[in-house]
Amino acid sequence: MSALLPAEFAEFEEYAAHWCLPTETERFERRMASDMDEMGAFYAAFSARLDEAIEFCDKYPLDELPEDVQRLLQLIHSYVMVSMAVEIFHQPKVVDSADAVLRRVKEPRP
Amino acid sequence: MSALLPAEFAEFEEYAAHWCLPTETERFERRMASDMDEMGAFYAAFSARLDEAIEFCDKYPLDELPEDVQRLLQLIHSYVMVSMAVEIFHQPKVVDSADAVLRRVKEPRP
Amino acid sequence: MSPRYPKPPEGSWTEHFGLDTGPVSYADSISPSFYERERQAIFRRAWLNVGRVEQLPKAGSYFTKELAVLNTSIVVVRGMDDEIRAFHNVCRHRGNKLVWNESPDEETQGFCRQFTCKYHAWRYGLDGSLTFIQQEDEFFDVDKSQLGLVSMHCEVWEGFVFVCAAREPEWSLREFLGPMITALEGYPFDRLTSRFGYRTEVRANWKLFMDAFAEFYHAPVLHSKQSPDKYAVAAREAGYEAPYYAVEGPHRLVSTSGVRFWEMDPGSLKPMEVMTRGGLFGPWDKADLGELPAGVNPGRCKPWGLDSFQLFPNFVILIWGQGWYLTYHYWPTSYNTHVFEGNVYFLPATNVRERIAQEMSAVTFKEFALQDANTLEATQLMLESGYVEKFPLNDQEVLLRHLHKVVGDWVEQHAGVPA
Amino acid sequence: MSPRYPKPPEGSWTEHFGLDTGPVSYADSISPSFYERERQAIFRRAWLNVGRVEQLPKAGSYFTKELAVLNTSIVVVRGMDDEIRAFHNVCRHRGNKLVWNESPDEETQGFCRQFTCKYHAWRYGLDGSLTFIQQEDEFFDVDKSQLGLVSMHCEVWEGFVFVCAAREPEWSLREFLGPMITALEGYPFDRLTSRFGYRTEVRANWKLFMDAFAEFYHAPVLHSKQSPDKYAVAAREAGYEAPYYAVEGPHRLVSTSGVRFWEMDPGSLKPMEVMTRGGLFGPWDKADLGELPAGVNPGRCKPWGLDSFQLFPNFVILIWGQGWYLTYHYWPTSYNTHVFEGNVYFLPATNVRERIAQEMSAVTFKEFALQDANTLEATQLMLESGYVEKFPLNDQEVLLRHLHKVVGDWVEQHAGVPA
Repeated sequence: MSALLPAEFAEFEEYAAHWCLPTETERFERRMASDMDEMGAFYAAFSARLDEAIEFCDKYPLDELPEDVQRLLQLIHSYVMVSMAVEIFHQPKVVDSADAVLRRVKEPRP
Repeated sequence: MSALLPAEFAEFEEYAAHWCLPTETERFERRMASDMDEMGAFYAAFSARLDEAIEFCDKYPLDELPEDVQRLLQLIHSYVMVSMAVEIFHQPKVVDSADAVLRRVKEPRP
Repeated sequence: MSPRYPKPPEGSWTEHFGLDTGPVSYADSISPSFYERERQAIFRRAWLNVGRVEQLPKAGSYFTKELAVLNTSIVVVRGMDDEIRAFHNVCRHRGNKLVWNESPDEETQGFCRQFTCKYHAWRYGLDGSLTFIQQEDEFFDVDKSQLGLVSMHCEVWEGFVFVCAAREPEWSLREFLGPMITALEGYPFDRLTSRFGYRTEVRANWKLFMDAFAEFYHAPVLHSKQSPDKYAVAAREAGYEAPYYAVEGPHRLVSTSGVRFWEMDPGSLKPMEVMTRGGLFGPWDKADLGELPAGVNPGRCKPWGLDSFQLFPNFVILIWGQGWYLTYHYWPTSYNTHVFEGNVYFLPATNVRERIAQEMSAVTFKEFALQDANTLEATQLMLESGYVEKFPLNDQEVLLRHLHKVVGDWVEQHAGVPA
Repeated sequence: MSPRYPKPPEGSWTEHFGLDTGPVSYADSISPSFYERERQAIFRRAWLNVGRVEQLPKAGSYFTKELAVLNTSIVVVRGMDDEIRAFHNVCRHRGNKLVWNESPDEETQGFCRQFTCKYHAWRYGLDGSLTFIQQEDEFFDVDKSQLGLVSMHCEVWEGFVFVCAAREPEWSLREFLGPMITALEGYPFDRLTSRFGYRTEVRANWKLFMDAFAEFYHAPVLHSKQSPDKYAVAAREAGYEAPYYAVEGPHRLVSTSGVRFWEMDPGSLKPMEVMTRGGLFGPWDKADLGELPAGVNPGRCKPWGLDSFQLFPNFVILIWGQGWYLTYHYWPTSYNTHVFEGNVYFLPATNVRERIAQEMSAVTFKEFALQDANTLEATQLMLESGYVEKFPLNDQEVLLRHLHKVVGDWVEQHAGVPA
């Protein structure tokens, strides 16, 4: 399989296949379908290099990110999504959200 | 896996497992659940031998088709179903059909 | 421009039939109270088609029909004497539904020698007579002869089974059908028994879907993807006109001209149509039905495409020049919902090649109907909004005007008649 | 104990606004007939916000909006003359829904030079005029100038597009908004165009969800997991108080004090908040919006957190001290259901770091809102049960009281007015 991410972040390829998702809806659904061990591992691995990943993306203008950098940004977005489950709720679902649903129907790209 | 189709049509075994469906309802649902690449491949592959397949079936009386020939006929029926998506709509769903539904509740067998 | 079809001397079909030419209101399609009046004035008085004799192949064959518009369910059965009868599908003991299978609100069919109630095992003969009461001695002065199933008037015409909910029908079935429809007698409905049946629930008044199928003005627009380009162009040039209309009593007819589009140049055809020799207009190889009765193609159109006979109130027989036919039924379930049934009938296929041409035709029918049904719910909602009250109809939509007119007339004339 | 925020001279905000202090009834939220009255008395008379001008970037841009509360669907479009207009989304020919995409009950948006009905290809200009009738000669005395799309009053304020369904609006849009709202003029809504939009269907009366977002009394309790511990303690000590309330006409406002919780000790912060510099209160790096109009933070709170402007009937603009804003819309679909829309608006991110802080803020917003929406359905059901009829409200819930009061007043004053 060819690389999804810039070579500098090759260590996250295993997560990239799973978590490089362009929309919040997909990221939220992936979180709901994931277990805490999976998400904990991704969270732990990526935490150390989040800042570096942001810096890396910011070498490019936001509207001209190369494809692999766009995927790195998607991975960061997913990391934000996962952090809610890991840091706050300790479960995929929002605590006390019952069966409430809120779909994101519009978002800036990337 | 044992063969589903007559040996003369062995090249379509890969499609047979997926598309030999006895009722229109199943064929329509399968079309809705398939992507255009999948259906395009089936359509392209089967087109060249449709006429031959019909001829082959017609060596038997319609009400005495052996089981493998019945499945070949089902594959032809599915080909009809798929052709609508491929030739006309370029998508699985009928264009401008919105959420309209029409169930076939009676059909001749085979 | 292609030559247009000649209009009647009055200048339009609409005026020819003595109909108003002003804009129409669909108030009759958005009102619960009007619907109640329709039920009384129309559906409890008219003859309603509930199926065909082929659904009852032998003595003891039966089917049930849910008739929400009459507030009842019926069972239609062929008796030992070969007579076909209709009964309200209710046990005389406690009012339980008598015949049903998996789910009491679903229609069913089958074969039996008697009907046995699932609740207390009362039994009824195929002629409706009560034949057995469980523990009869426990009842008081019970007279089985007074407790047979309640029958509904039932008559058969050309294999079509009709019922009438009136206590005494105002017309025999043939009188009700009248000469335009009975002129179809002799058409080989009994040979065209290879049936593809379709059903769906539609969230719109029954008349709105009838309207959608009552004109061909929409066809080259809504169905542009399926229509061959040349056909769409030809139709546009001809103004989408149908050559012939007729009305008689509450019934109506439109005939279309036959565009034999498989005789067009190959660029107009989809590959599947060429391969299966079937499609929009049915199998290309015309079924040989022998000489047809005078009632078919009464306008003597040449070439002739189809006749759409719209039998009041809710039944359509659509006869195709290629030798097959369709039926539509629109069964109201409330003022803004109904059940639609479509049936496609062919001669039984004698080989796979014929079978495939039929499959192609049936599948194409469905894809068209899905488009016709698509925004009915939205139309219903927009009409209910009431922001627009009157809508223009053109001469090609004359049959819609006639339907709504006849419905209004029946409702009005019935007003004040005790139920 | 922290010092409490000063109350108005009357001793409470509730009394200050002349509102009753007794327990309230939610009978206005559980009754189909009251809902009908609300539709007539409120939603058909008030100016309703349906979107922003950025959704219509150029001539020919349009969007549709399903307005079940008005029994209609509308299409909002920017014309060739750059004017924004609203029309009932219904073809004048047969009442079909005019503009839709995949599904007629889903909203859509796009760009076109004219509207063409899918059914019979009638065409309308962007100004609503009927420009083409297919086969016009087949119609009778048809006057295209009388068959344009039916318009709805439409006005724009600060880029917010409002419509009014009244035949003649009782107020201009600016009159309706009044001085408390128009004092926001000059706020750079037009620069905050990076939008995160959310939508959901809620099985509860529209006012109950407005209530949930109309007070901050619940925040440290329901959202305890997300709130930093220190904040929760501080808020509890301060009595969960908001420092400033205002009402004017049917509209209302609450401002909160700004707890800059990123200035708290690190133990209070989640790692992600530190890493992304974003969260509950938005991006930590305050957007430079220049000088803000006088209408923002009218209570001159210092530190200032946010202003929640609740525009009657169903629209909220929530302006954050950190330089971004939210809107909420509550669109009734029946007496006990509604569609909720939430939109989060930021300055367009200029780099990934800013984008991530926005993402973090938007994601956090959603997780909060999911908790706020959680028990609405259960609340609705329990209210409908009717076992308890009156409920106490505290002074921090004064805006709920005002909403239900204004709704009741409008409905009562409108009673007897002919529709």
